[in-house]
Amino acid sequence: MLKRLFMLIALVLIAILFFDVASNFTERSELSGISQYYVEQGAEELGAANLVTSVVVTYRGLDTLGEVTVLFISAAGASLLLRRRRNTNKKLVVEESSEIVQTTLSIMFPIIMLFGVYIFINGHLTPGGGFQGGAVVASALLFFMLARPNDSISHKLLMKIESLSGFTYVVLGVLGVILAGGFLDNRVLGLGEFGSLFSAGLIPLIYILVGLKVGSELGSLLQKFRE
Amino acid sequence: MVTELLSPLNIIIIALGAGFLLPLIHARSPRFAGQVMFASLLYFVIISAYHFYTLIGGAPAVEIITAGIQPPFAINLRFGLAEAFVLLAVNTAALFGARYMFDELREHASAMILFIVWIMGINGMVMTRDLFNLFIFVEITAVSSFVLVAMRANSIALSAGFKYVIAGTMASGFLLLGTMLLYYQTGTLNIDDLIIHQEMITGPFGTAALMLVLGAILVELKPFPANGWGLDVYQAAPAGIAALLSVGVSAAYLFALYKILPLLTSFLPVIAATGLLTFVASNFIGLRQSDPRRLLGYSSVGQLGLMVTALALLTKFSLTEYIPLVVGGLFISHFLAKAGLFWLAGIIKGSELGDWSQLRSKPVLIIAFLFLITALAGLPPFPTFWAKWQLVMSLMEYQQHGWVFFILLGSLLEVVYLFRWFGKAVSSQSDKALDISSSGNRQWLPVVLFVGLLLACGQVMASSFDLPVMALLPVYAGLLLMLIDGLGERLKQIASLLVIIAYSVYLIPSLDGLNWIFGLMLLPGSILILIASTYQQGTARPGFYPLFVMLVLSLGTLLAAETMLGFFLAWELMTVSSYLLVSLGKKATRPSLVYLVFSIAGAFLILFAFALIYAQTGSMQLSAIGQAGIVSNWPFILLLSGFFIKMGGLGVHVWLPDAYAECDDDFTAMMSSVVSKAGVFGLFVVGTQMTAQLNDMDTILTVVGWVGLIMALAGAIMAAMSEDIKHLLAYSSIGQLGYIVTTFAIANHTGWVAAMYLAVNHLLYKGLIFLAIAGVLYRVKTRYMYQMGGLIKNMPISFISVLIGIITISGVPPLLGFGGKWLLYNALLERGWYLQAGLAFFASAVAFLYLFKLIHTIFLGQRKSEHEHVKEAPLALLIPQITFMVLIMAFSMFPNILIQPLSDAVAPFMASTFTWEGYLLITENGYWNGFLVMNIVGVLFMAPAILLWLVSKKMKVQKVKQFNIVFAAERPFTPATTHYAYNFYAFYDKAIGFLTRPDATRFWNGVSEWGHTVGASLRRFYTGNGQTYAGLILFYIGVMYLAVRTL
Amino acid sequence: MNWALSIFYYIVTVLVVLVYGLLLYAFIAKTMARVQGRIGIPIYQPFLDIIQTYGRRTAVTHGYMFDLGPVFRLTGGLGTLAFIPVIYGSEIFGNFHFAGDLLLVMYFIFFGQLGMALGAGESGHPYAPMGIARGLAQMTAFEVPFALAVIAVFMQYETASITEIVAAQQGSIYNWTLFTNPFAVLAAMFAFLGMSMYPPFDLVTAPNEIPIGPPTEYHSAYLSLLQTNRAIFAGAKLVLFMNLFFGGATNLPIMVLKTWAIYMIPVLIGVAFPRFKVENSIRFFLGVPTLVGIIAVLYMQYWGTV
Amino acid sequence: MFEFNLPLANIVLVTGFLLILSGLWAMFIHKNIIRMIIGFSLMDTGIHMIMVALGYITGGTAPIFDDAVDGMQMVDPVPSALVLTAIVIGLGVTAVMLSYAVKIHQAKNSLSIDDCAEQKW
Repeated sequence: MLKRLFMLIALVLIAILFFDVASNFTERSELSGISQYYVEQGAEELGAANLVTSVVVTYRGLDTLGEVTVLFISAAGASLLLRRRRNTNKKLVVEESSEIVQTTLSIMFPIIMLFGVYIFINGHLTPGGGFQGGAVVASALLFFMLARPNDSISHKLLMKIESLSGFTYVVLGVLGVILAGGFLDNRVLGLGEFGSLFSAGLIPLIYILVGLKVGSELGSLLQKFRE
Repeated sequence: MVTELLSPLNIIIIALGAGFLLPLIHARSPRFAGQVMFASLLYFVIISAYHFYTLIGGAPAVEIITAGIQPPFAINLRFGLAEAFVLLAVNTAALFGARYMFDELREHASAMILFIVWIMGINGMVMTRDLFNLFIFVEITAVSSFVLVAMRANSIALSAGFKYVIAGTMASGFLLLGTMLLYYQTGTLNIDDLIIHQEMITGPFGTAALMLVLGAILVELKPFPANGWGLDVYQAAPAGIAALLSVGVSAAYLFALYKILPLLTSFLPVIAATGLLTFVASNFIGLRQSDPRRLLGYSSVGQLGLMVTALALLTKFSLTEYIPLVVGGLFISHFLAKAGLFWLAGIIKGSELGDWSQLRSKPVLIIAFLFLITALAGLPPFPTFWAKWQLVMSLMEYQQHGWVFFILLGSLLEVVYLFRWFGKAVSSQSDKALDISSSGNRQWLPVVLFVGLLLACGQVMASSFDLPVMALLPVYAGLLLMLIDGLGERLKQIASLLVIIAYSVYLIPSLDGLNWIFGLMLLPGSILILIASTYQQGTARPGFYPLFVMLVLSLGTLLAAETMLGFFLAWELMTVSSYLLVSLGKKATRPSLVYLVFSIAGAFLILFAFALIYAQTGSMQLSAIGQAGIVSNWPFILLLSGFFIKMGGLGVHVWLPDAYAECDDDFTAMMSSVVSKAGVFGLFVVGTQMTAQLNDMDTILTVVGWVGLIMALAGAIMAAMSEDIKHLLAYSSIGQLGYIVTTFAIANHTGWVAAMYLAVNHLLYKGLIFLAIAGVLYRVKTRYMYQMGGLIKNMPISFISVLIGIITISGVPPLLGFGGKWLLYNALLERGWYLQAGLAFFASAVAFLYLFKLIHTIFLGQRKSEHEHVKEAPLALLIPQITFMVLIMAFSMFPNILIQPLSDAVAPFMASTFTWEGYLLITENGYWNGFLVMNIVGVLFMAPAILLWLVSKKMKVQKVKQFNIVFAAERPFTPATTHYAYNFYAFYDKAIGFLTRPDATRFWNGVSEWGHTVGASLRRFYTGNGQTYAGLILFYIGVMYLAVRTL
Repeated sequence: MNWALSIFYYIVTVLVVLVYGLLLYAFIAKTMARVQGRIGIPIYQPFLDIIQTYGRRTAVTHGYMFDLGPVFRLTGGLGTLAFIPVIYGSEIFGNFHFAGDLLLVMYFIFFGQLGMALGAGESGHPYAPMGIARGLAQMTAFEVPFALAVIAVFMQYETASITEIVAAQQGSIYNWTLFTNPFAVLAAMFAFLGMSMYPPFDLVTAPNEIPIGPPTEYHSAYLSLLQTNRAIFAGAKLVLFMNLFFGGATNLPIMVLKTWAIYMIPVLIGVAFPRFKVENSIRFFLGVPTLVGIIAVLYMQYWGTV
Repeated sequence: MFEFNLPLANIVLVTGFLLILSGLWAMFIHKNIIRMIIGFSLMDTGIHMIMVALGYITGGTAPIFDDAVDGMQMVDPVPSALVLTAIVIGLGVTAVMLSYAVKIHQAKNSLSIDDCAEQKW
């Protein structure tokens, strides 16, 4: 009980801090600082219609690379932690799911996949992007795993996609150093016509890679947990 | 091209490129994957080393922009000198760390990925100039740590790891929240931009935002009490990981704190306080810790706390130019030492401090262990020493007594537990064997390398101070001799003798005045004692000679020191080397620790005083002592107390008897006759600088005078009650040094001459007696005097040594000792200290008790049957004894050859009141002709001797056997019942028993117990429950916020 | 100064003091016997004893320190005497007092005791060290009032030269330390009781428990040296007290008279008291006598110069 | 304090803080590790809400240039971008936590945090 009381006190203390923040907060009515610059210059500078995408992939491209890395290492970490001991290699056999589910899978799987791909390819134009697309792709994989619990998705394939897309992302970033202003500069390729699919330099390419990577990573993570 | 290939950005690129590809490579060829990992880590090192080199050469910091867009609109990185320094260290440790745990890493591609990305995360945290980007790298580092900690997936590591995850996620959550709140107010995420616009961070909103960011970073630096999770992790993680966690990850967070510190001006006192609380509290808890891994955890946490404090305080007082020296020094020491220790911990089996005795099977490692411990403890020549010195000096300039006090308190506690650990490692017997064969030298070589780096860093830091070239000579001489420590004893002895003699020849002529006299005392005294060192035939003494040389040379540098730093450095070197020499004794673990702790405490008093003086005068010269005294008496009192401890002053003498008793018998002679004079020298350094002020210090001097005499009396009484021969002599030393203290406090010409005379005297007779006793102990193998007896028949020369010695101590004319007593009383009376003179007389009368007991119980009375065939002491011991005796006789015959130079040396400070008429010395109150007295006594001695000889010639003198006690008409058969020796002065105890009670010992035991109790209550925070730990983190941030809000 | 002459004078002094010491010893013994209702020894008995012991033809020895013990002892006595001017202003009885001062004498007293203790120790007889231990312990205690008294005397005359101390007391009986510095004399006389080793402070040689204490094993020629010393040392001690506290002596009869009177004090007290245990005597000396000594010093410090 | 028409951002912000507090409370009180992980997710979500609220501009639209935005105020794109990153990172961390949960269950046959207290003092 004493412990609970102590926890409550700790929580109240932090609540005081939060209260101070909340009571001094007023909704913003105009942009300021760097965001102002992004809104005014961003479209012209990087050629992406979706400003969030510009920020995510280029202005703060290093963050995104880092974010990809976090996901990558959490997948690697999960595989390290959940690695199987050699001697306990028994296969888990689960009852197949119903036919309805399986049929739905065969119809929906490609559609969901396609939707995911659409999202990350159009990331620089519309809401969405690599992560969102990748998540959709992974949901397709999850669906697959749920529907056909005894079939596994090729581990090696996922790993290869994951590795290669990550590596290519880095290579594209380095191209920025060599051919343009700096690491992860998207202006290696021409900016293209504003608002079209082939515009905004490397952004679509990177988003494709991110999408592939996120999709395969989440997929392999799910796979790990399933095992 | 070169610069591009070596761009710091490449660290991130290579890490990620290699990281992403590693699964593919590993699938094909695990071997190659391992090589890729090493190549990458090596590349990190090369990059940071290259830039460190160019930056040191004055190159501007490398600025890296990303996305081809200038900050603050895109993320930028910076690689300046500070970054290069930290990262060079981290990457080097990472390279060796990977090598250290290579077997484990290469099994799984993910492990290698995590490792390499982990290191990259640290690099990123250090380099980035963007707050949100910092968060990203924090997460990268954190997630990889989370996994690596539990990579062995054992139960304990999982528990610890999960607590870590909880703490880490809470911290990074707050970091994110705080970052966003800051963005709301300023519209920027760039740290430099934030600093420029910091006036926009206002109100409770701004404070809360900063608090969240700061809290997150501080929590990761494991402040007390919100650090239970961290300790668990250090204890449970694989050693290689724990090492890098402790040094690398912490370095990154510390650097992050350093980066955002300009934003936190109003937080600085709170930051400093939390750091210091952590430092002191963890060191208190360390006292109770028995698991070395967890102890290392406490030590890490404490060191981080100290660094945080130093960083905050130096920033607070705009002393930023010292940050590299202080924080950098603390950091590099902690870094190298902690990494080395964690690596060692990984080699050792078992979870008790004593298990480290396994290291003894590999001498290189035990030496390395010692160096690492010494470096952590902040002793010279390692970087922490310089850092702490500068920190204390700088803080004191701003009158920050409280901070300094607690920093020193924490440091003292640190010394206690670190060396307790070392002592256990050296003394205990572990049944487990050290197994380092399986991994080759991979696991221990980095440790040794890091020790070398530590020494190098220490040297580099030393060079930034204004020190004479020879200041670190003791260390190097010691190291040099350590190289030949495997050779024969005789050879090492000769080499050491040569070194010391060469040094003496170099040093002594360069000294003058009192220093010259001390030089003539200490160095030749040491040489004489060193001659005796081979007396135990066939016994190897590993470490003895290097340490002995280091000790003697540090005494020399002490004499030659002109600055306070030089003095303090030599003082500490002397303390360390003498501690180690004491600890070479068979049962010396505890006594040597007590000795060290008291010595360090004394050294800290001296340090504190020096800092006060520096603050008052702005000068580092020893001569500044005199200028400071006008303002306040505190420096004087502190310095005196510091030296007092070294001399075994009453009340703080408790270290002395056991330390003397348990160290090697010939080294006891060194401790008593030579090393204790360092304290006397210290007194004179203070005294000679402060001559002008001494007149105004009547009260203090009077107190000191009384204390010295009480010390003399108490020492004598305690000696009389001792049964252990070495205890007896140790207490005797306390008593004799008491007279020196008093005569010093008299502070007139006669007094100081007396003090010096007594010091010379003490050197001669204590060297003589202790060496004679060493011979006795070597032959009879017991220290209890009542187990001896009648040895005069077997060891006549040793008997004569002791006889001459005790006559000298007692002050009976015509030998040297009387001169001391005579000067003592003259000085006392001249000063008008009449009651004190009475007390001195009492004390010197009591001295007769133990002196007679000493000689009687050993050499006279009934010999034990088992000692019937005991031989005379070895020649190695007799040679120095005879030399000492010759010196005593010479000085007794011609006291003026001793008193004259002493008087001349004192005269510049205290005008001489002596008149000489040939051999007749006349003072204001008396006169004494040593030469004549010696001759008269000599002649008078001859008269009865001849008479007896004449009488006995005409009669038959029959020599009777041992048990033939003619006039008792008895023939006892057991010497044990006939030898009156045990509890010799029982009635004295009955008469004035209250004077013989060990109150001081009891008091200090109480203090020690109190310290342990504090440690025990503080560590109740660490229940092991992850939720409590999480609550504590919240609590910690909340309380800090309240503190800042109310300030 | 003519060396040969002063050595000759010294020898004369020694012989005079020796004879005087022996006579005094006999006289005391007789006094005590009379008080106890016995006839006692003839007055020449000590001389006979010495001659007799010197004449012994057999002796046993326990080792070289045993041999040296009496030598040390006698040297102590001779030396102590050598540094004290026996008669003020006399060339013959002036001795080597110019070689050292009061401090030298006070410390030289220990010389013989130390040597004696060592020699006795080698005999292997447990009574010897037992007696020495007691003696030393008692000595530490009575030295305290004595030292304080001497310090008070020093303060009074501002010199440690015995000759000058005596000189300052000349002229009138009221110049004696006894009257000018009474506390010091009182403290010193307490100490003198202990020094003389008469009852109640005679446990050191306690005849019933440890027959004759330290010299237990000494006999024949050794004993004779001790006896010689006893006479000389007693004389030297008495002269010292006389010089310090009772105005010294300007001629032999006065010296004899004064020292005899001083000596009677412990004797008379001795015959009337039983024996103290050592711890009792230690406590005693550290009690009232020490207090008196402290008073003497304080008295001199604050009122003496007025 | 009790205004009737609270701005949207304020509502989101306060909700976010409440979510953080409830998440923390869940982490403190529930012994079950899975529940603690859920607590963490709650806290994380709360932070994300706050981020969005901080970036909201009164009456702003999504920061995408197309025909719809002409002349309209855009919301701050930066928090939107950052929250995206933060969400993904939160996901990664959750994955690691879940791996831990699995592993702890395997090692101790229990999911209670109280069974993870081997180390003390």
